[in-house]
Amino acid sequence: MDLSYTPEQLAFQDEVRSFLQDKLPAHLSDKVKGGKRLGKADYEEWHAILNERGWLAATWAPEYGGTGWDAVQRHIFEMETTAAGAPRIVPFGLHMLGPVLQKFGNQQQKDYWLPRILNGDDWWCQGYSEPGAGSDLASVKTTAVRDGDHYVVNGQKTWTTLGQYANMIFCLVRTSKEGKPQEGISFLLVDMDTPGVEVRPIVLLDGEAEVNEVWFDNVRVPVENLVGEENKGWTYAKYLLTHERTNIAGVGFARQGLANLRRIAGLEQSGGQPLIQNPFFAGRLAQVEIDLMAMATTNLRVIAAAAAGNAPGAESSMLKVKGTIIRQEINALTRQAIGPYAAPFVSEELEAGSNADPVGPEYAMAGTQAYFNNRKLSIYGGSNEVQRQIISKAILGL
Amino acid sequence: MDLSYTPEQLAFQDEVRSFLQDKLPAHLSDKVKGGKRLGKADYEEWHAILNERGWLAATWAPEYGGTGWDAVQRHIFEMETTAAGAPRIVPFGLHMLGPVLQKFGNQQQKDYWLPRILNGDDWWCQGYSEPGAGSDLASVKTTAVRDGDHYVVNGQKTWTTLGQYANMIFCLVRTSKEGKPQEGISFLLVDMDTPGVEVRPIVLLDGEAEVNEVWFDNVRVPVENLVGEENKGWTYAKYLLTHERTNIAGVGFARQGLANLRRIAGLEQSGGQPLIQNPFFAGRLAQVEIDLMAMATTNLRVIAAAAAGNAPGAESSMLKVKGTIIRQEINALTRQAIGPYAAPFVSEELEAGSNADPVGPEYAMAGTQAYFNNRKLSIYGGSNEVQRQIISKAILGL
Amino acid sequence: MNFELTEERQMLQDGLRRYLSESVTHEGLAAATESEAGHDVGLWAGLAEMGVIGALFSEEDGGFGGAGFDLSLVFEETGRAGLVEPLLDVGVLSGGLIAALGNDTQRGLVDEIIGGAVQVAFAHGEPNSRYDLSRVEATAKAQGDGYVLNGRKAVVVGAPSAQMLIVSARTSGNAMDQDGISLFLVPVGQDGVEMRSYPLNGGGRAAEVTLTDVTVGGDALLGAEGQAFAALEDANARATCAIAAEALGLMETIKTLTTDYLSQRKQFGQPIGKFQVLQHRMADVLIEIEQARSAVINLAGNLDGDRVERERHVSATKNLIGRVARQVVEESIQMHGGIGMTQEYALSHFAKRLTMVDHRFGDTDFHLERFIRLSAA
Amino acid sequence: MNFELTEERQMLQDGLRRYLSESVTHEGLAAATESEAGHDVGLWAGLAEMGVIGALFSEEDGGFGGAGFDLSLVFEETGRAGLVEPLLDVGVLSGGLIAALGNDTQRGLVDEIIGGAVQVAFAHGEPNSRYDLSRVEATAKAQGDGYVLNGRKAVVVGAPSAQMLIVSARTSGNAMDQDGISLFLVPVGQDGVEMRSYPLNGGGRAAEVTLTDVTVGGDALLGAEGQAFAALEDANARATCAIAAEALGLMETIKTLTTDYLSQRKQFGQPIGKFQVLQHRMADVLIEIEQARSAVINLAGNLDGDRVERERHVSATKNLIGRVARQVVEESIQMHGGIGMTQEYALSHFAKRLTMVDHRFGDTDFHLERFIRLSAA
Repeated sequence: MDLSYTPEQLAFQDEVRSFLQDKLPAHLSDKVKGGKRLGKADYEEWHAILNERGWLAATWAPEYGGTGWDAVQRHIFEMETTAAGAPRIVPFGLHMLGPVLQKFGNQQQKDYWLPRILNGDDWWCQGYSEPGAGSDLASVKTTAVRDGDHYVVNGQKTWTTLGQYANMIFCLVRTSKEGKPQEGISFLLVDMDTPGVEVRPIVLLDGEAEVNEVWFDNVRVPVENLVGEENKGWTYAKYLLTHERTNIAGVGFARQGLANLRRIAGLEQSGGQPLIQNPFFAGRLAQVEIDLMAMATTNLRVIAAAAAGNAPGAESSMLKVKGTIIRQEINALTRQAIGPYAAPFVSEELEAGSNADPVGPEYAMAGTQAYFNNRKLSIYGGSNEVQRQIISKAILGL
Repeated sequence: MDLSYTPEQLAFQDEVRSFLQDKLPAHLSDKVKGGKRLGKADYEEWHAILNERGWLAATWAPEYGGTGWDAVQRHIFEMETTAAGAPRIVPFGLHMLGPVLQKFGNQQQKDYWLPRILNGDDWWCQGYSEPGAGSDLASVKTTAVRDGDHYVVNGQKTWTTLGQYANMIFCLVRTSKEGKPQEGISFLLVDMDTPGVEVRPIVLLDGEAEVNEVWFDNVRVPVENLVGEENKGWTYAKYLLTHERTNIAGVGFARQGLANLRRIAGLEQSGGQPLIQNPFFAGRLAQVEIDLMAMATTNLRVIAAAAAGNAPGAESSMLKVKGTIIRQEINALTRQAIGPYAAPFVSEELEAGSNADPVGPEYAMAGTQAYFNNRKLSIYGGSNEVQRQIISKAILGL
Repeated sequence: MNFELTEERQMLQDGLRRYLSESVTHEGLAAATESEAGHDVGLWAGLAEMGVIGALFSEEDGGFGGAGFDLSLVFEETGRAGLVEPLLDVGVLSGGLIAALGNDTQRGLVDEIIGGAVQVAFAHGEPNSRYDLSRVEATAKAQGDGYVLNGRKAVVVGAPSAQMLIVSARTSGNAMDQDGISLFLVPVGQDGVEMRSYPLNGGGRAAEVTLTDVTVGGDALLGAEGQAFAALEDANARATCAIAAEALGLMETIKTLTTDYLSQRKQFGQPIGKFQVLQHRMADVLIEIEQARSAVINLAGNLDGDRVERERHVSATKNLIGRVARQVVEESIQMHGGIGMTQEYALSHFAKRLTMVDHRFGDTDFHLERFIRLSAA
Repeated sequence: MNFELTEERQMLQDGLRRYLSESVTHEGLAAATESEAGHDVGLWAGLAEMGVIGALFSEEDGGFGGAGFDLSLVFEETGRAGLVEPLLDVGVLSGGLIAALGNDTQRGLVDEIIGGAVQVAFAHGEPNSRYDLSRVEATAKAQGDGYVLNGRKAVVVGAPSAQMLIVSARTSGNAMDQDGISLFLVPVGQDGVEMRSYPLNGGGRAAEVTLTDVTVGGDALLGAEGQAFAALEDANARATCAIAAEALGLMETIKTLTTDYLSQRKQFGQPIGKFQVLQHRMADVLIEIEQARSAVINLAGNLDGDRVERERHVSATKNLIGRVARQVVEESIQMHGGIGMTQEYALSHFAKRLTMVDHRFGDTDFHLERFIRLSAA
């Protein structure tokens, strides 16, 4: 039993820190720390910086240009980049499609698509969810019918994050209606410039249009864009989902959020004293900090087990649920701390590059909208209800 | 809209108050307020006092010796008796069997049994639950087989409260195995002195043996002890349960518990000041008080509707759940307030008439054991899970 | 003891519910919020015509209601509809203060408010005041017969559509003192009054108001100089009753949206309302909404009680409403899943508006602390 | 970073778990609690023989362990078994204090404790001290070479089976001062020592100890006069680690009892574990037990850190354990239904013992407040 890093891990941590000090542009970390919305160029800039250093693809094998890091190194990298205010890595190409192609793609697909992901030639988005399906991913209704050298795709995907920036989408499509719902699904790569693809933004309750609907109307996709075998897509889809759960606990985000909350509660005044000195508020803040201290260790335990080669089971569901509860509580406390200035809603303030004079304190708008936006944390990536089902199944087996 | 009592209701309240001042013996209210266990004689004494005044059977029609009170009067009576520390009325004969006999019994049964309940000639207990059945009351396994002028009863009942004092038990028994489980149940009155009846105490985690198992081994019961029709017992059983839910919210108990908690928190010292001045503790106490203020009004709304002739539906389930949560929270805060002296467990201290010098403060033992004992509140009388099911059914209809 | 509405109130409730359900649309609410004034002139006229504004005032003030149960009735309905008009601000706060403190001339404004002709916004909160009612740093210095006002007022709801403001300013004392606060009637066009208008989460608009050497006459003073605090506290109690009732109405609509969704939406081959976990969580939500209803009744029924009892109920009710609101918002969005987060779907409006209730007149913790203080007194 | 046990610790864990599962029975626990001494002589000898008591001490103190992870390992196992022996009191508190403060002669007692020959109970808490570590009102007045002790000690766990007490008493200062607290070794048979023995919720026994003009020699003083507080705080931190680990063990057993019950018990025609509501609530319980395990690891790994960091973890861990304990107790009883409330069924013992964890070394709120204070420092 030892809670501290090894000398090698500490050295790696130093390496990451000095890299971030040298290479992370201040205009990016300012936006991230200020809760501003990031644009396409921001993400691309940061991807390119990481790629230059060979650190863009933390989950890829070295033969494909990945880092070859173990779980502890990936954790250290995540903690440090989050603490420094680096933009997140857009996961669709790097954390989702990349691993699927490496495991299930053919040689041409690997040779062609993987370097393009690293170099930022393509912006990928995800065509999994469909309207009305919710967590029931196997109920895919979008169809792909073989027609010569092409599939003809018809249907609709939804909750496509950052789809407005994408030129490529990987999709689950139904190629057969026989057998169980899981059995007739295929995994298809679609060029979004193909005629018949249409992207429509969905505005969320924080006013942001980060997610989209994607419509397919007789879209012709070359058969070489099929990954793996026809009707075996469900296997690849599930493999992808396990990679989606990297950093599922969100410890770094929670710590950053907590630091921001502490700062705000030190600035806000209530009854003539800083809010942070109010016993009720201090109590709520301490409570979530204590929960986070324990959860961070649970996270390390799972990471250590993963680094030792054990596949995480229900533990990652536990981390998802508890991590979500903690982050949403921090969001709620931040909103509470902001006080009356939580009310103004000037969406432009959140736009990257906006110089709008904020209505209230600079933290008010971002803090309030983060509360609304992060309601999604317990809904997407397998809702917390689905996670609880997985946990109870693992222990009760019923 | 008017939150206050009418002049008539206020006059009735005064009448109850002066009756309690005159007639409630101090040795009984001392025991109740001190959280001591009451014995058979204590209950019988109080029943007799109420019966003399004509106030024993609050839910019975006047023709049978009941008070004829409406829901508001019953509420006032309950609030006042609870506040004064009167023993509770043992419900089995008065609130459960009595109404069933009045509605479904034949004339002989009414003439014979009802006066005996009022006069305390019989002590009734309840034979509903069976081992392994939990909230699934219709899964009755105890059988009654007709043999000439008798039923022969075999089986086992459990959770029979105060069964150790009883000479009579009303039982749900299975007289037919055909049809749905609800269809073959009959309602039978059994003299516990009959050969083959055995009562065994169940000790609960607070050390008290208030509940029992009752075993039936070829117990011969005269057929005239069948209430209503054979195989129709489920109807009577459900009718009885609606009467069990009198005072389901437990507002009076909660208020009494809150006053006791406030007293204890004023006496206990933490960090050199009374615990009640500790912001966290004061916050928890205020929170439950605020909940109780609202719940008391919800209770009045349901009572007013009942007095106006509307049958309560899911509302009484809501009161059960919320009332339980509030009372259990008060119990938990009381245990918390007691501090290190919650640990000693000297069961004798709780016995009525015990003069044992208490180990810690006089409130410690009763306060701690009430926490354990009142875990039952959310389990019995239809568990809170069953109540939530009723509520959601009422609104979702699914 | 009686929880039934009088016949008159029942008629008002029925009429108001019908009118709002016909007149208020998701698009209309968004349009009002987008507009510079932040309100819908037609709706306001309609409310005035129906007597809804008048229902907030007693007969002696020219209205036909004004009791706690009138406030709770009206605002439960506006909440149900998700209305974003500044009815609370103009009717309960400003109108109430003028009725309570105004001289005969000033009280003429009450008739204009009831008739819908004039909107007066209440410019009291400041950038640093948070929920502290007596924290006033804006100043009013006597000058000749009148005063010169300076200061900043924060999140003045309804100001963008108002013709007149009530401005609180300190004529004496220090920032947190209860003594020394005075109220002034100031036309929005007055020299030195600057306004920055912006939309609000949950709809409607407010403004930041800056007062720079604003000169007003002595006749602008509302009530006695430096003695406004008791009236402020009273108006605050009534406003809390109103917003608590509005929150209840918002909860009722969210309840309907959610139960409908649970019954209709299918997943894994059955309505999601068949999942026991959602059933029980919905049952808990329903229980808490009943608690919220009782809390509103308690406050409405005690608005005219003695001060400590009234204020204990103010804090008890606002605390409970705040807790229930968070539960209702978070559970309803969670049970809806992704759709619950989209601006297009009605839930988002109600959920945001309900969330914002905790950001006016003191939040859950503020009132818990206050309740403890008042109970110890 | 490594969360695996060393080979030696793994062996101790395996051996201890096997020994306790063979030796501890529901009936044996009840019998020990009923007995005047409140403990089982055979079990104690067995623990000593296995080296379990020695595992609580460092090698330089004559043991073969003594680190935070040794404490957490041993007490998780005693918790799993529901053991009621005063191992924490004799081994961690008294033994730890003697090892930390004793002179060579006094330290001989440590060997006897490790060997199982002697039990020393720690008489520190008083009727008014609640959880305040420095609140000592018992007095020690110098007299000749020695001292005269007077005072009352409350809920001294393990006293009924002990041959010796460590008594804290004030040689100077006022009731809450950290300075001025001294510790004395007092044989239980000493003139003026009176004991009232009683059973405890969750098993085992304690005593109220009254000291009336108890005369002890100068050699009874443990450590420097008036300077015991730092050692008290250190012992308290180690005891908190031990009781937190014990709580975790209790939770693990309750988890097993409950999941077994959910899988086996049928209602409405199916195992009750098929009801989604119970599945999800059980999932939440499991998540929180993992949190509790991490909290124990955090404290065990920081027991030798600097004071503020150590004490922050003491309070963080005890706070979290207290919250989780309540949830585990209440949910497990509720999911069991009536059977969960019966004394005969094993759950009742574990549930009561787990509940009582919040009543030693500071409860959930006490430590939340302390955590805030320490974090601000």
